Amino acid sequence: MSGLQNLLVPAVLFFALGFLARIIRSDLRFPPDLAKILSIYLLVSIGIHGGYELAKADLGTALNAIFWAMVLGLTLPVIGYTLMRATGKVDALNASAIAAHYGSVSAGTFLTAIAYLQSAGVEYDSYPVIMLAIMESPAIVIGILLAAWARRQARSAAEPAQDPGARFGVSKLLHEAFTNGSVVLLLGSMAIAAIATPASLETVKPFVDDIFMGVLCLFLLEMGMEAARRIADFRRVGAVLVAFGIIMPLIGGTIGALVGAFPLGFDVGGTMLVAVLAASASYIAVPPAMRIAVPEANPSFYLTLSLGVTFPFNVVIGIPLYHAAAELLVAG
Amino acid sequence: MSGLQNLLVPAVLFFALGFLARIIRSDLRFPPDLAKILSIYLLVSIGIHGGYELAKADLGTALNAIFWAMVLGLTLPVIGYTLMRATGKVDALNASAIAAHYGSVSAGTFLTAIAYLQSAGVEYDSYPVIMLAIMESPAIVIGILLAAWARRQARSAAEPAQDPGARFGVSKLLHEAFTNGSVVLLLGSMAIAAIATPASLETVKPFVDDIFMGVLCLFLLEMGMEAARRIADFRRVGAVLVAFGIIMPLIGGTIGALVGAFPLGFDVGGTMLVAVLAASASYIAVPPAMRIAVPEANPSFYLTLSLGVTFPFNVVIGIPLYHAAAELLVAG
Amino acid sequence: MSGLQNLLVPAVLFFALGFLARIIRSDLRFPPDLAKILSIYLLVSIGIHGGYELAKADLGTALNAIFWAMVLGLTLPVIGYTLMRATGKVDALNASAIAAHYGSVSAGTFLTAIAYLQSAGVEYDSYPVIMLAIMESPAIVIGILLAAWARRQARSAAEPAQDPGARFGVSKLLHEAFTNGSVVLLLGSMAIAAIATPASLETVKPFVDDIFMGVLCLFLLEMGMEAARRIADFRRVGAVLVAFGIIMPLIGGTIGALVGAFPLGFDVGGTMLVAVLAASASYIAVPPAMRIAVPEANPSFYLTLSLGVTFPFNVVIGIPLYHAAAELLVAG
Amino acid sequence: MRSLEQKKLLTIITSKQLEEMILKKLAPHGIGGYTVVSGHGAGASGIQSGMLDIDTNILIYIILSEPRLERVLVEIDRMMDKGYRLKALVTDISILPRKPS
Amino acid sequence: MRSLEQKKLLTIITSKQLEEMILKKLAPHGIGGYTVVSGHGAGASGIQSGMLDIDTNILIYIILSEPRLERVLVEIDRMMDKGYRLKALVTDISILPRKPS
Amino acid sequence: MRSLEQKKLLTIITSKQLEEMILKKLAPHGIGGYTVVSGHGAGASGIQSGMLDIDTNILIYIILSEPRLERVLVEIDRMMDKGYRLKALVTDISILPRKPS
Ligand SMILES: Nc1ncnc2c1ncn2[C@@H]1O[C@H](COP(=O)(O)O)[C@@H](O)[C@H]1O
Ligand SMILES: Nc1ncnc2c1ncn2[C@@H]1O[C@H](COP(=O)(O)O)[C@@H](O)[C@H]1O
Ligand SMILES: Nc1ncnc2c1ncn2[C@@H]1O[C@H](COP(=O)(O)O)[C@@H](O)[C@H]1O
Ligand code: NA
Ligand code: NA
Ligand code: NA
Repeated sequence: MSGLQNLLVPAVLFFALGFLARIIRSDLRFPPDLAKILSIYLLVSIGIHGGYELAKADLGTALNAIFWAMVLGLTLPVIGYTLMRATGKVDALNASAIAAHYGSVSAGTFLTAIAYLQSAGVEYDSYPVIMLAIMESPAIVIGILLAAWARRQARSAAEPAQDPGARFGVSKLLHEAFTNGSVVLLLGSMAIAAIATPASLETVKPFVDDIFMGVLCLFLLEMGMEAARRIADFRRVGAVLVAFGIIMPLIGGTIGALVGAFPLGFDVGGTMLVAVLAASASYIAVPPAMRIAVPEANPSFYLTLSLGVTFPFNVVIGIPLYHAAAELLVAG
Repeated sequence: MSGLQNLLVPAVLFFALGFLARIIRSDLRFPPDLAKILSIYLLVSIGIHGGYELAKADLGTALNAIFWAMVLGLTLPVIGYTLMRATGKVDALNASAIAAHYGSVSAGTFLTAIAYLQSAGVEYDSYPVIMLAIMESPAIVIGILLAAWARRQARSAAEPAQDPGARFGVSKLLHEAFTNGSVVLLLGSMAIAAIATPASLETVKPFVDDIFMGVLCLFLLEMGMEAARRIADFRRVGAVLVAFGIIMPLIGGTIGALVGAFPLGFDVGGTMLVAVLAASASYIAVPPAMRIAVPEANPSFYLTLSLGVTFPFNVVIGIPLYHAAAELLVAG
Repeated sequence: MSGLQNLLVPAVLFFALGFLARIIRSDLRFPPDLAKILSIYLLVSIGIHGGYELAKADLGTALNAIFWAMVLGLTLPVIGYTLMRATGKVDALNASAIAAHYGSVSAGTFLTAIAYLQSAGVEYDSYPVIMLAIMESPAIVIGILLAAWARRQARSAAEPAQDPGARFGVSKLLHEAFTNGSVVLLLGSMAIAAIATPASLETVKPFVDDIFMGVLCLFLLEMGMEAARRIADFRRVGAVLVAFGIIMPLIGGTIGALVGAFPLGFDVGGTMLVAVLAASASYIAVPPAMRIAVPEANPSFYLTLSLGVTFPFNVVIGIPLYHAAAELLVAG
Repeated sequence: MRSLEQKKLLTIITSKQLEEMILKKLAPHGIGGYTVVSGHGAGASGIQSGMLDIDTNILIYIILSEPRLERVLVEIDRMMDKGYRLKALVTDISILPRKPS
Repeated sequence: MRSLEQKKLLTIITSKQLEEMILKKLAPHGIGGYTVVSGHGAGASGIQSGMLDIDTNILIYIILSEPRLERVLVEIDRMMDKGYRLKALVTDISILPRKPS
Repeated sequence: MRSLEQKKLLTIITSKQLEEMILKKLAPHGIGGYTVVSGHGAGASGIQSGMLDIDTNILIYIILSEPRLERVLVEIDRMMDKGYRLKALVTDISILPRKPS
C-alpha cells in the first residue's frame, strides 16, 4: 500500500503541522474569523466545481447517487445510536445528538481525500460531490426523531416534562435541516454553476480552481489546531465515546465503500469518496442543529468526537484505508 | 432585449442566492469582517485596474469625464431632495441625508455592471472608473449644505438651536468628504498603478485580475443577504421612501445615460456605466459622513433605501434597463 | 544610485499610501483581523517558497548561513543594549526588551526587500529565507538574559524583589522563544515544502506564488497606517529612543552586509537581504515574548520603535542603502 | 444635563448558534434593542475556541426596565429548563435617557 | 493585597462611525484610557448587522472617577442633544489600583 | 422561576498576548469558566490598535463567588506587582443559577 507516501500532500502535512503546533504548546493562533472565511470559500468552490461537472453528468446516475446518499444519511445515525446505547454508557439524548453527526458529512475530510487522490494520480467520479451536498441534512432529521423518541420514553417513566422539539414542530425542524447555511452554500453554488452562461463561469474559474489547494492547506492547518485543542476534553468524553469515534468511521467507511462499489458502480476514486462521506462526521451543519433541537445533549461530547477524534482519524488513517478498501472492491 | 440572459452571470446569481438565503430564513451568515475585507480588495483591484488603463488614456477625455462626474454628483442630490420634499412626507434633514446617497455611487453596482458587460461581450470605455472615484465625495458636500440650510430655516421658526454642522466648519466637512477611506483606497490605488514601474506592476496583476470575479461573487452573496435583511425595515421606512428608492435610480440612470452618450460621447458600454454611476446609491462613503454631519437623520432610512431597495433594484432590473437605454442612445 | 527608481514598486507605494492615509486623517481602516490573516498567508507562502528552494540548496552553505544567523541574533541585542545604556536615558529593563527586537527580524521588511530586488531585476540567493526563520528566536533569549541580569543588579541594590523570569525557568523561556507562532509557521511550511511530493506541491503553487505580491501590498498598506498611528507616541518615547531606532538599523545593516559578503560570500542580492535581516526589528515574534518575560518594560516603547521608526526607515531609506552597501562590498 | 435613569443590563452568554432563537423568543416581551459581541471561552460544556461558527460564543446585552426584566427572565428560565446552555447576568446601571423628540 | 478602589465604568454603545469623533470629544476631559469592542445589534434606528463598516456597532468602555464622569456625561449629553445616536450606561465597579511606581 | 443568586463578575482588560498565561495562573483557583472578547484601546502603555496580534486587547470575563474572587484577586495583584499590565474590575451581578441536574 503506497498510502503513506500519498499522505505526503501539503493538505495532510498542514493538518499535522497544526496538530503539532498545539502539542508543543506553540502560541500559533488564527484570528477567529479566518477558519470561517476559508470554510465559506471551500464550500463555494467545491459547489461551483461540482455544479460544473454535474452539468455534464448522466441524470440517471446522479439520481441514483442522490438516492443512496439519502439512504446512507438516514441509516448511519440509527446504527450509531444503537451502538452507543448498547454500551450502556451513553444516555439516549447524547446518543441521538452524536449519532446525527455520523450520518452527515465533513467537507474538510472530503477535500483532503480529493487532495490525496490527486496526489496519487487516481481518477474519480464527480457524483460524490452532489452526495456531499445531499448528505448534510437527512441525518439531522433522524437525530431529532431519535431525541423526540428518547424524550417520550423518559416522560412515560417520569412526570410529563417539556419537549423542546415539540414546540418546534416537525415542519420547523425540517426547515432548520434543509436551510442550513452550508447546504445553501453548496447547493446554491452548484445551481449557479449549472445555470450561469459558460463564458461568465470561466471568469470565476481562477478563483475557484487555482488557489483552492492553498486555501485548503490553511483550513486544515487550523483544523489540526482545533483537533489538538479538543484533546484536553477527552477526559470529559470518556473512553467509550472515544472508541466510538474510531469504530464508527470504520463501519461507515465499509458501508460507504460497498455502496460506492456495488449499487453505484463507481471507479476506485469514486468508491473511496463515498466511503469517506459515510465515514466522516459533520462539524458544520449538524452541531448547530443539535444545539437548537437537542439542547439537553452536551456539545462538548459531539464536538470532541467529530473534531478531536474522527476528523484526525479519517485524515491520517481512514483515507488510506478507504482507498485500499475501494481498490479491493472495485479493482479486485 | 437579451438582458435577462445576461443576468445569468455568477455575480448576479450569487446576489440572488444571498437574498434567497435570507428569505428562506437560512442560518447562512458571513463572519462580520469578511464583507469588509472583500470590499477593500475590490476597491484596490478596481483602482489598480483603472489606474493602469487611465495611464494610457486621453487627458482631454479624462478631464471631461471628471467634470461631468462632478456635475452629476452635485446636481443629483438636489433633484432627489426636491423630489422627497415635494411629497410632503419626508422631513428636511432626512431628505438631505438620503439625497446625498444618490449623488454618490455604489462600487458594488458598478462592478456588477462590468461583470454583466463582460458576460454580454460588450466593450466599454475605461473613463467611468475615474468617474467612480470622483463621484464618491461631491454629493456629501451637497447633503451637508442642504442639511445646514434646513437647520437654519427650522431655527428661524423655533428657538436658536445647536447646529452640529456649525461646529465642524466647512473646511472640516470638506476634509471628511475627501479623505473618506474608500476614496483614498480608490484614488491611491489608481495613482500607484500610474506611478509604479510596469515590470513591478505586472507582479500584482494575478492578484488584481485573476481572482477578481470570484471575490466579487462572494461580496455580492453577502450584499444579497444584507439587502434581504433590510426588508424587515421597510415598514419603518414607509411606502413613499421605498418608491423614491426605485424612482430615483430611474431618473439618475436616464440623466447618466444622456451624459454618457452626448457630452461624453462614450460607447454603449461606457454610456451604460455612466448611467449605472448616476443611478446607484452609495453605501460606503456617504453613510458615515451623514452619521457625523447630519446626526438628526435616521440611519435606518438611508441604509434601507440604499442597501435594501436601490441596490437590488439596480442589480436585477436597472442594469439591463440602462444597457437598453445606452443602446438606444448610442447605437440608435 | 537608481534606488529611488526602484522604490516605485507597488509594495513600497502601498506602504506610503497607508502612511499618507493616516497623515491626512482619512477614516480608512482595516478590519482588525485582516492584517493578521495577511501575515499568516505571507509567512506560509515564504516558508513554502523557501523550503522549495532550499531542497535544492547546498547543505554546507545552508549550515553556514544558519550559524551566522545565530551569531547575528545573539550579538545584535548586546550591541543595542550597550548603546542604549550608554546614553544614560534608558533603564535596563526597557533596554533589554528593546534590544531583543533588533536581534530578531521583520518578515515585512524582508519581503519588501525582495519586491525591491525583483523590481530592480537583481538575482538573490535563497539562503536568507532560512536565516529569516532562524533569527526570529535567539534574540529573545538574549533579551531575557539581559533582563534577568538587570533585575539581579537592581535587587542587590534594593530589597530582594520578585523576578518574573525566575518563575518561568530557563527551559520555559527557551520553549516560549522557539514555539513562537511565526517560527512554527515559517519552519513548518519550509519542512512541508521539503517533504511533500513534488506533484502535490505543484497544486499549492498558484496560491503561494501568483497572488503573493498583491497580498504583500495590502499588508504593507496596513503597516503604513500602523506606522503612522504610532507617530502620536513619539512624544512618549523620547528623542533618544527615536534616534536609536534609526541608528541601530544602520549598525545592524552594516554588520549584516559584511556578514553576507564575507563569511557567507553571497551575491549582491543575498548580501543585501542579510543586511536587511540584521537591520530590521521584529514586530511579530519578540513583542509577545517580551510582554510575558519582561513585563516591567513599557510595550509602547518597543512597539513604537519597531513599527513606527525602524520599519518605515528601513522600507523607504534603509533598503536602497543596504543595496548600495551590498554592491560596494560584493561587486566593488 | 438630564438626570440618569436607573435601569437593568441583562447579559446573556451563550453559543452563537442560539442567537437568533433567543432574540426571537425575547422579541414579544418588548425588547427595545440589543447589542451582541462575539468571543470565545470555556465552561461546563467544554472549550468554545471561537474558530468555527459552531464553537463561537456571544454576549447579548439588553438594557431594560425592571418589570420587563422579570418577564424576560421567566422566558430565559424556561429555556434553561429545556436544557439550553446559557448564562444570564443582571447588573444595575444608570443610563442617560434618550432625548425626548 | 492592595484594597479595591471604587470607580465608575462608562459604557457607550454607538455606531463604529462615531468612534473617532467621540474619543476626540472626550479626550480633553482627561480620559486615561479606553477599550473598544465591536459588535452588532438593533434599536430604534434599525438593524446594525455588523457586516459593513457602516452598520457595525461598538461598545466603548471607559473607567473613570465619579467627578470626571460628571464632566464626560455633560459632553455626551450635548452630543445626544445634537442628534447623535448613542447609549451611555454607568456601572459601579471596584478596581485593583495601578501599582505605584 | 428560580431566584437570582448574587455573584461577582471579574473583568480583566489586558493584552491578548497574556491571555493564556493569565488563564493558566487562575485555573488552580477553581474558575468554572470564562469568556473572552477581543478589542482595541489605549492607555498608559500607548495605543493598542487591534490590527496585529501584538497590539490587540482582550476582556476576560469571569463569573465567580465572593470567596473565590478574593483568592483570584490576590493572584492578579501578584502579577501586577511583577509588572504585568492589566486592569481588574469587579461588578456585582445577579445570575440565574444553573439548572440542578
Ligand atoms: N464562570 C464563568 N465566567 C464567565 N463565563 C463563563 C463561565 N462559565 C461559562 N461561561 C461562558 O459560558 C459558555 C457556556 O458555558 P457552559 O454551559 O458552562 O459550557 C462558556 O463557553 C463561557 O463562554
Ligand atoms: N435596549 C437596548 N439594549 C442594548 N443595546 C441597545 C438597546 N437599544 C439600542 N441598543 C444598541 O444601540 C444601537 C443604537 O441604538 P438606536 O439608536 O436605538 O438604534 C443599537 O444598534 C444597539 O446596538
Ligand atoms: N481608563 C480606562 N478605561 C478603559 N480601559 C482602559 C483604561 N485605561 C486602560 N485601559 C485598557 O487597558 C489597556 C492597557 O492599559 P495601560 O496598561 O494603561 O496601557 C489599554 O490598551 C486599554 O484597552
Ligand atoms: Na458520515
Ligand atoms: Na448615484
Ligand atoms: Na535585526
